[in-house]
Amino acid sequence: MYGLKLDWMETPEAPYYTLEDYTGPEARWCPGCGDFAVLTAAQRLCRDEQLAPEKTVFVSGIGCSSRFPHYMKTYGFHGLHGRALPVACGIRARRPDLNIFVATGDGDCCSIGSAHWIHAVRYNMRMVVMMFDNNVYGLTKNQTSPTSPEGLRTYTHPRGAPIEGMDPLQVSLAVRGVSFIAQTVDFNPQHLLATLTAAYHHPGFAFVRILQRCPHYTPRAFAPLQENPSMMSLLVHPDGIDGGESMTRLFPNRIEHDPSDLRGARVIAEAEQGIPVGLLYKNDSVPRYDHASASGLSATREDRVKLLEQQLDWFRI
Amino acid sequence: MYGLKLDWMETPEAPYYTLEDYTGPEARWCPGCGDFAVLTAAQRLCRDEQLAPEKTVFVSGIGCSSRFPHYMKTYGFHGLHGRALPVACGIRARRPDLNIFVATGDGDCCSIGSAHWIHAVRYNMRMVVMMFDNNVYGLTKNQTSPTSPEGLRTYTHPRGAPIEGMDPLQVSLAVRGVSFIAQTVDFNPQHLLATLTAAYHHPGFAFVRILQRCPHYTPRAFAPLQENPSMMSLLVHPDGIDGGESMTRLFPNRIEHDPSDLRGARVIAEAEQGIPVGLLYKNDSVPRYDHASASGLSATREDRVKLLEQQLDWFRI
Amino acid sequence: MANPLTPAQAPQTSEKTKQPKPGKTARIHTVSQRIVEIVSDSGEGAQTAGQLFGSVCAKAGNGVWTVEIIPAEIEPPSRSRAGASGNRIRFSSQKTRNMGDKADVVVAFNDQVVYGRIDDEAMGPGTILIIDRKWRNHADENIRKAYIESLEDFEKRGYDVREVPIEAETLRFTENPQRGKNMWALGLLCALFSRDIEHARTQVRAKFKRKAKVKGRADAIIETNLKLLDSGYEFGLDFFDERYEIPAVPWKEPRVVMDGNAAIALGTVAAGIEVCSMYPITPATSATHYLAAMFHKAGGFIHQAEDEIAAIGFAIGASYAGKTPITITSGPGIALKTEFIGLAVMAEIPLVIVDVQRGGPATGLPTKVEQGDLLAALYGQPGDAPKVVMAASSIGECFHFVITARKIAESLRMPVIVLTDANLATGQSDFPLPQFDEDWLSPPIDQSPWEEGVSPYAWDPETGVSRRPIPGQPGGMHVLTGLAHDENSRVAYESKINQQGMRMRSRKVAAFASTLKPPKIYGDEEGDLLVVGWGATRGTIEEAVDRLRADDEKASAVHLRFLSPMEPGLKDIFSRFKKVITVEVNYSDDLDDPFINEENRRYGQLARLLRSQTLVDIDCWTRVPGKPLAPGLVEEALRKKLAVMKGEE
Amino acid sequence: MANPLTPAQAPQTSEKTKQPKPGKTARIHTVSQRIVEIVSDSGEGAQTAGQLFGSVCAKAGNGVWTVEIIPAEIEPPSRSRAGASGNRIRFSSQKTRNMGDKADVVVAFNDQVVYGRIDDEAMGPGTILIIDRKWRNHADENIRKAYIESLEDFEKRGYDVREVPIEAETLRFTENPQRGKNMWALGLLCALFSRDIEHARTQVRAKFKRKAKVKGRADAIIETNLKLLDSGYEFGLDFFDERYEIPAVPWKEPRVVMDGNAAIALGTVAAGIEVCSMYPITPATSATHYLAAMFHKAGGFIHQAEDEIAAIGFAIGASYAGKTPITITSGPGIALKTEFIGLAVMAEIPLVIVDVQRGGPATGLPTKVEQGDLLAALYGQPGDAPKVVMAASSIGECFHFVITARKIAESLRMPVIVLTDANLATGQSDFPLPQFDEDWLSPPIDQSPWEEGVSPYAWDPETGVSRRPIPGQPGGMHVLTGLAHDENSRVAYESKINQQGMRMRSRKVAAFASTLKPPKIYGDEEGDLLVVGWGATRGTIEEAVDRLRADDEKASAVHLRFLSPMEPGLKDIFSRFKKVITVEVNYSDDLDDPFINEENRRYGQLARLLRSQTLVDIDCWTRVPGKPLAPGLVEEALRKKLAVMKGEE
Ligand SMILES: Cc1ncc(C[n+]2csc(CCOP(=O)(O)OP(=O)(O)O)c2C)c(N)n1
Ligand SMILES: Cc1ncc(C[n+]2csc(CCOP(=O)(O)OP(=O)(O)O)c2C)c(N)n1
Ligand code: SF4
Ligand code: SF4
Ligand SMILES: [Mg+2]
Ligand SMILES: [Mg+2]
Repeated sequence: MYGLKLDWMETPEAPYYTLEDYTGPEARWCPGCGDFAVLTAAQRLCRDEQLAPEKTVFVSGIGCSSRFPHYMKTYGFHGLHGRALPVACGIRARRPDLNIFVATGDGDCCSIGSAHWIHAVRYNMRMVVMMFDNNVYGLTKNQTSPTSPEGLRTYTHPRGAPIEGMDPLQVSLAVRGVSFIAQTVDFNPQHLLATLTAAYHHPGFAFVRILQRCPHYTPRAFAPLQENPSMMSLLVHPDGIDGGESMTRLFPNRIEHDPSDLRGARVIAEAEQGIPVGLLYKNDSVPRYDHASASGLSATREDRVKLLEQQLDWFRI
Repeated sequence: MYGLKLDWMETPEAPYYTLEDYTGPEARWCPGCGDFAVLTAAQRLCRDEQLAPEKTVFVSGIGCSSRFPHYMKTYGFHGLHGRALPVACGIRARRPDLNIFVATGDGDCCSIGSAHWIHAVRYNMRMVVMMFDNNVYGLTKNQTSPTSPEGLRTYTHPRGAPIEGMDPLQVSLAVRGVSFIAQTVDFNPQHLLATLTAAYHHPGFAFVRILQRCPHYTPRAFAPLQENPSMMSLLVHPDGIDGGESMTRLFPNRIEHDPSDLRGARVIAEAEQGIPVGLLYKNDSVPRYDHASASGLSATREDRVKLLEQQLDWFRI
Repeated sequence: MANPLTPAQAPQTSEKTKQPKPGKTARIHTVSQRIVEIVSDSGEGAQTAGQLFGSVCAKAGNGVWTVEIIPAEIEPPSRSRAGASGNRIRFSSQKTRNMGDKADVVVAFNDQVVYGRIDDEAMGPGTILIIDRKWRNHADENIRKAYIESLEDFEKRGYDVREVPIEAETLRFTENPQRGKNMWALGLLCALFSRDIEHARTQVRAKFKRKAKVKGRADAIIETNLKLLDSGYEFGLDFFDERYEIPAVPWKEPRVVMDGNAAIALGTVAAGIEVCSMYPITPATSATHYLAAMFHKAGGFIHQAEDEIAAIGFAIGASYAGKTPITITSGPGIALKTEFIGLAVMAEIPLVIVDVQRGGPATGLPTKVEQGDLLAALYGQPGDAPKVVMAASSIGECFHFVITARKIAESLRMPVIVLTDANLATGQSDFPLPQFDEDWLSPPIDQSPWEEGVSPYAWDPETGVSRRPIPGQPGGMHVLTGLAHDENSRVAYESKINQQGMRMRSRKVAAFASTLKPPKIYGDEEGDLLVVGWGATRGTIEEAVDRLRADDEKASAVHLRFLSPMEPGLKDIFSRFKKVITVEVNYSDDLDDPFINEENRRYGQLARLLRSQTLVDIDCWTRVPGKPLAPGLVEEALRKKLAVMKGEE
Repeated sequence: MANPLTPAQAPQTSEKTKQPKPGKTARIHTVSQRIVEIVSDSGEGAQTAGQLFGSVCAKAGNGVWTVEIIPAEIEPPSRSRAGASGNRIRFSSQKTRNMGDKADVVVAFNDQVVYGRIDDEAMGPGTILIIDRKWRNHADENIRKAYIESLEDFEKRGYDVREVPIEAETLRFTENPQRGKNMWALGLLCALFSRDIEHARTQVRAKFKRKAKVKGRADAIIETNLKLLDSGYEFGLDFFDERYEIPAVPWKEPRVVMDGNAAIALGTVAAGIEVCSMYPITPATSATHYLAAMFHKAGGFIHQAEDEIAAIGFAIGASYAGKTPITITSGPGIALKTEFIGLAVMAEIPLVIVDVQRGGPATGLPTKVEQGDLLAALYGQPGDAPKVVMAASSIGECFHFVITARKIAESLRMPVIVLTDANLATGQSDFPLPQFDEDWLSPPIDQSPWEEGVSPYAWDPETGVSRRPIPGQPGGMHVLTGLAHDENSRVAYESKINQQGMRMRSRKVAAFASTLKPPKIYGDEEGDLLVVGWGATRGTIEEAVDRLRADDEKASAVHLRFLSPMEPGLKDIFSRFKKVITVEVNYSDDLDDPFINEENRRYGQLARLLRSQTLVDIDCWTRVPGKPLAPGLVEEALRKKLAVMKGEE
């Protein structure tokens, strides 16, 4: 970032990608929508990491946040509501060479998509999942989501959501196979970028919950956090997410947390010490299902023909 | 049990139900299948609690274990694979008077049904869920389930399941709204019955994972536990499940665990001190969605007609 | 989407009518109908103004039909074609049952949204375009230039352009014109169409009373809006040289006006349904929003499930427990419910499923109109899954069909699918005030002992119908199953039992069909051309047929309400016309497309069904414009068909 | 379910043939075909014996067709009707393409399973019933009595009962007769049908070599089983007065024998498919079991997903990334995949979907045969979702259609559904050894730069076909979407774009149809009765037609492989017959059912399609017995139709 990329070190043929190379058509979210910040962060990440646009795929479900791929200039897959993760896993299955990002909403991921979410955590296939949590269904215009706080008035619950919202961090942490869980906020661009960068470098399934402002329907969901940063706790640790000194200063509360400590992560997820911001858990040595799925990639046509003939011979009379 | 039921105290009209009244057609599981033990326990529970058969519903999905309702003489609903819980929730919605039990398998609940499972835990509607975990797909004849241990050879993974099995207890404990999580084994009829009884009395969603023997496909899954009970740890506590002294003696290892301690429950679920058997978590004061869903039950026809006319009037020109 | 807390119609009030100040002397023409559009950027309130204007017209005794103009995004950028948001209101001195053709008047808050309407073929030469002149003096030169160019273009297109100081006038009463222009424009329209301004004031008052209640400063808001309304009105009286009057329809009964989703919500109340289980999806959700705002008053409960599968599963559970529920969704939701619908057929579980159709396939055109789910409703389930499928052709039917569907579902013990669409869902129209009937409500749930010896599927061999035991009924214990089963609901693998179960389930549909009457023919009982339709196109088709008939063409129409089973007598009806054609808003190949011939052509969905059932060579004319068909478009297509017929004769 | 690790066929070995000891002099009849069943309680190995006997017959050069006899439960109680488990083997000196009518010989390990076969109408007067006499001396008096009574009943039914000491003989060689009786019985059958016992020994050796490898005591097990085989064989030579010989078919090419699910697995390998994404479901799963046992050797990967939705989603992801996958399922799985199939149509994603049909609706008859998913395959998706649907009519086609389907899917860029059913899935038959063709394999994934200026949906206006950019291709970047979109895959709400997208997607099917040839007529090109079928009934229908033709009836048959689009020329073919009728294993109302008339009758699924497409008055005869149709049953139904026709003439 900021010129640190040493252009002259690259081979002359390798193109240098600018932000431009990742910028698709003008994004169409409401003014002030937190999705813009995430889009910017993702584009920066791609630029900073110099990801070849043709080797990069953004996969999404349906929702405001799932419009994301349309605003990138990479490959994209804007599929069905709730089903981003199976598609992303399928893309990954035989393509270790691609950079895969998933954009999914709190409804998309934690409601209709929850079976896939749980199982994608289990599979631990390498990809970055950005879960845009605005505590509401945006695209369909204001219905309760699984993360809506109890009492939130929406059009489906005009007298208030009847039960407590679920905690996507805690649920993810409970799934065996979990290898990377982080939380960030759209209104701190530095932390957001640092988090996505850490997720990108994680060798496995990196799940990032982004607390995302929806000025249109849940203007008060995260405003208190923005107004009073002491409601949040920044997780700090040498193995954690390093957003730099300037960013750290924005968080008055800090918790020292070793991201290899799963039990500690579960306690932190309970947010008794404030909404955690940072890396809750990371384990690079969890086995990856994409290793299993790609294991046959080196097989040749000859292998296949041999197998076929051997099998047919077996059935021969 | 054992004659403790004081018949003479009942009003003369009230029938006394015997086991017979809950016993449906001969069960058709493989010889030695753990499902038989659960069936017996459920029938005993009904008898001990004198549940009116017509007020009792067993709901299931599809699987060997989901054949359960057919072998009871109560009402039953043998629906679709993975979808027992939404149906059970729908039954509960407006029927606080019914006793609702759910029979579901590890595939039914934790694979295809996992979205409903997570959300049913959230809803915390009163019912007893018996999750038959035999670590395999039985009815479809030997495929990997989400709880199959890594390396288990099945017909879909003849060279061994590629990833670790998930832990249904840990996942359930991570969902906000969780109110009752217990684990028991089919081969200890007393503990099984005591657990189902505790679950039945729980005012909310009682999730019981039953480690269930499938001699046909996973004969070795729980045999070690049976052969060597010290691999298990009985959870003991005054608020826990009391199976009586004779049962307790069968478990050489015991852990003192207060079922109101959620964090402790999460640690126990990790099974570092042995496979837990008993009550991991219980909280009677979690709000119940079935209270919300049944809130309008007292409304009258007049209320309805009034509403209709008021609304029509509103739209009148 | 209309705010469910602020239904478009206010209750009747009996305030004394204040006489408006007379304006300059204008010629007042009495005309039989007009089509007006009011469009703005999203968030500028043209939708509200349009809804209120529709109500005012209805109140004035006109027949009305409104169509929402909905942008794709929630907050699209301002001054964009795709962002046009608003309402079309057709009102007339007759029953009004479609959106009509070109608009007579378009009120636009900027020039770009006008292009949105042009793209949509909503305007034509002669359309009066009333546009805010503020852009002439806009700070941004590009915008100024664009505006002038647009205006020139509009003139060229033959529109009758009238620049009006909408924002400037609005600024006299409020600082934020975004929230006021619409009321001023409403006043203007009231003047142009000689509407009773006091009706409008009542509407505005009611609307903002509810809205303001939430935000808590009712009076001030109402006051400002009324001032804006009056200002627009007076400006209009002064401004227009020619004004119009549209006489009232001489209605015999009291009427209501609402949109189709509100009608479904009210139908749910009227049907005695206690449980609505849903998952949000456009354009169905607003039905549940309406319901959510009031259902609890009747003791009803809405379950927003984790997905559509759970929504129908929950509904099926409620039904099994004796409470016939409703589940409301749209195409993608129907897709997800496919398996459970099959279970409901197999296990004979009553259930009302409303499919508010939208553009497909897949995510398709979520806010737009299509009649693309007919075949999926009939044939979506693997295996044979006979069920009742009906389609509402008007907003009144949206209300009444929910009631009917619940009764059919319970008496036949099967799921009933009610098809509506985005057009009915968001459009408003008037229909006779429903007169409540005790019979509409479901009987209270039966908990008396089950008759001994009667099996849980004691199929009447003639009709296939059986009564169902409900949990709680002593002696009725049985296990419902989705496996093949005998009368006792015991799993059975025998050939005969499987054949019998299938037969009984199919028989119910046939028995029900025998209670239906042949559909009424619109127009003469015989002739050259019979147009067959289903769903929301009814008014459009009948208007097109009227126009043909006015030219002495021998055209008639017939509209199907039941698609499974179909109303009887169709073959006989068809035989009396030289040509039969369906008009549908779904896809069909055209016969002059490459590779297409009569044998491989993919016909419109109803046409496929009718051809199979009647063997009549039924043609089809279908389009998928993502919007309701205009009667002129249908008329033109039919005229072409007639011309070909004559050429061939 | 056959153990995937132990395919029924062993590799050829060239051991020297040992001459069996000649038995007593029996009359040896040369006959053209025989139908044999071997049934036992579940777990007694009748299925294995049946499979091996089928292989021995195939090896002997007979045409074979086997049908699994599967109980509903995994381990049903012993001596129960519903527990009958085993195999039917029809073998003949001709091509054999259906299960035939009554069995000539039934070998049963107890009397109760015989009743299972009686219920299934598998036996008739004259059937030789070879039954274990052990029950005569059973310790339990009730069983003894039941056995004697059964035997009397069998005699009364006209069976030719032969009691044989199956278990007693088996006990001479093994302590656990449950695991040996089947081999002894196999030997007996080899004697009865003069099979080369050395072939049988080779089969047995190969079978247990594989099986024993797992359990680790190969030789001893093989030895015992061979002894049992020989013992049964010698007993048979001695026991039977009349034996049979069925000459070999004079095949011109080498052949293979396998079941339909193995054929699908091998077709997947042959098609060059790398990814199979599935969720277990009967009767489809065993295809993936076969695949799982060997796919890795070709670098293939099987994903067992969390549910069917995820299975197809994963497949679609893999396809988007350039690896056209296969997903294999049955009815309930198809239901769950409905929405994603719509997406694959909309976004033009190649994909092979195999639907191994079972009894429906809902959970239905999971292990049983039905052709009930045709309409759901065509019309399941809300909105218009044109796709290619084909149905295999033989086990050989199961193999070849997977290869064809992948090619069609990739060239048309759309999902292709291949329908098979439980009959093909578990039955074995022989077909010519496929000769590998380089062309079968998919080309390696293209990662070269995308041609500049070519849009991701550059539809050929004539054919609707376009090439797709695959992630990794520089310059091909685009966003695939399930929303309506233009050539550039940009979301678009315009009427014209929606109409164009629909047209292009439909056009592909029409363009593909133009490459198909009219189906071949079986029998004369014109006549009185034409029987139309699809799927696994082909052999049955053609045999029924043969029988009619043998009686000089003017009957012919035509079998459709493509259901969407349909093969051309049907109307013309139909016009050459007085009556056209479909024969299908799905539900239709009978015309003499109450309330049913020609106009409201619910026809068989193919009949509905054909009537609509051709307007020919196509009748149907369909049944849902949960088992394959016997040719005699079809013959009888057709004879009745012919009689009615003649009566009317
Ligand atoms: C199968 C299906 N069901 C429902 C919908 C309607 N739908 C679209 S987006 C959405 C929820 C969006 O909420 P979320 O995932 O939180 O995303 P956000 O818009 O808040 O970013 C719903 C219910 C759909 N498109 N498909
Ligand atoms: C939609 C659907 N998919 C798949 C199946 C096939 N199926 C039936 S039971 C089952 C899994 C059973 O495993 P589990 O839930 O663990 O129960 P168990 O048999 O082990 O008791 C499957 C995959 C089905 N019936 N329906
Ligand atoms: S509705 Fe909310 S989430 Fe959606 S675009 Fe607007 S602000 Fe963003
Ligand atoms: S397969 Fe396993 S779970 Fe199923 S009935 Fe047999 S032993 Fe029980
Ligand atoms: Mg959201
Ligand atoms: Mg299981």
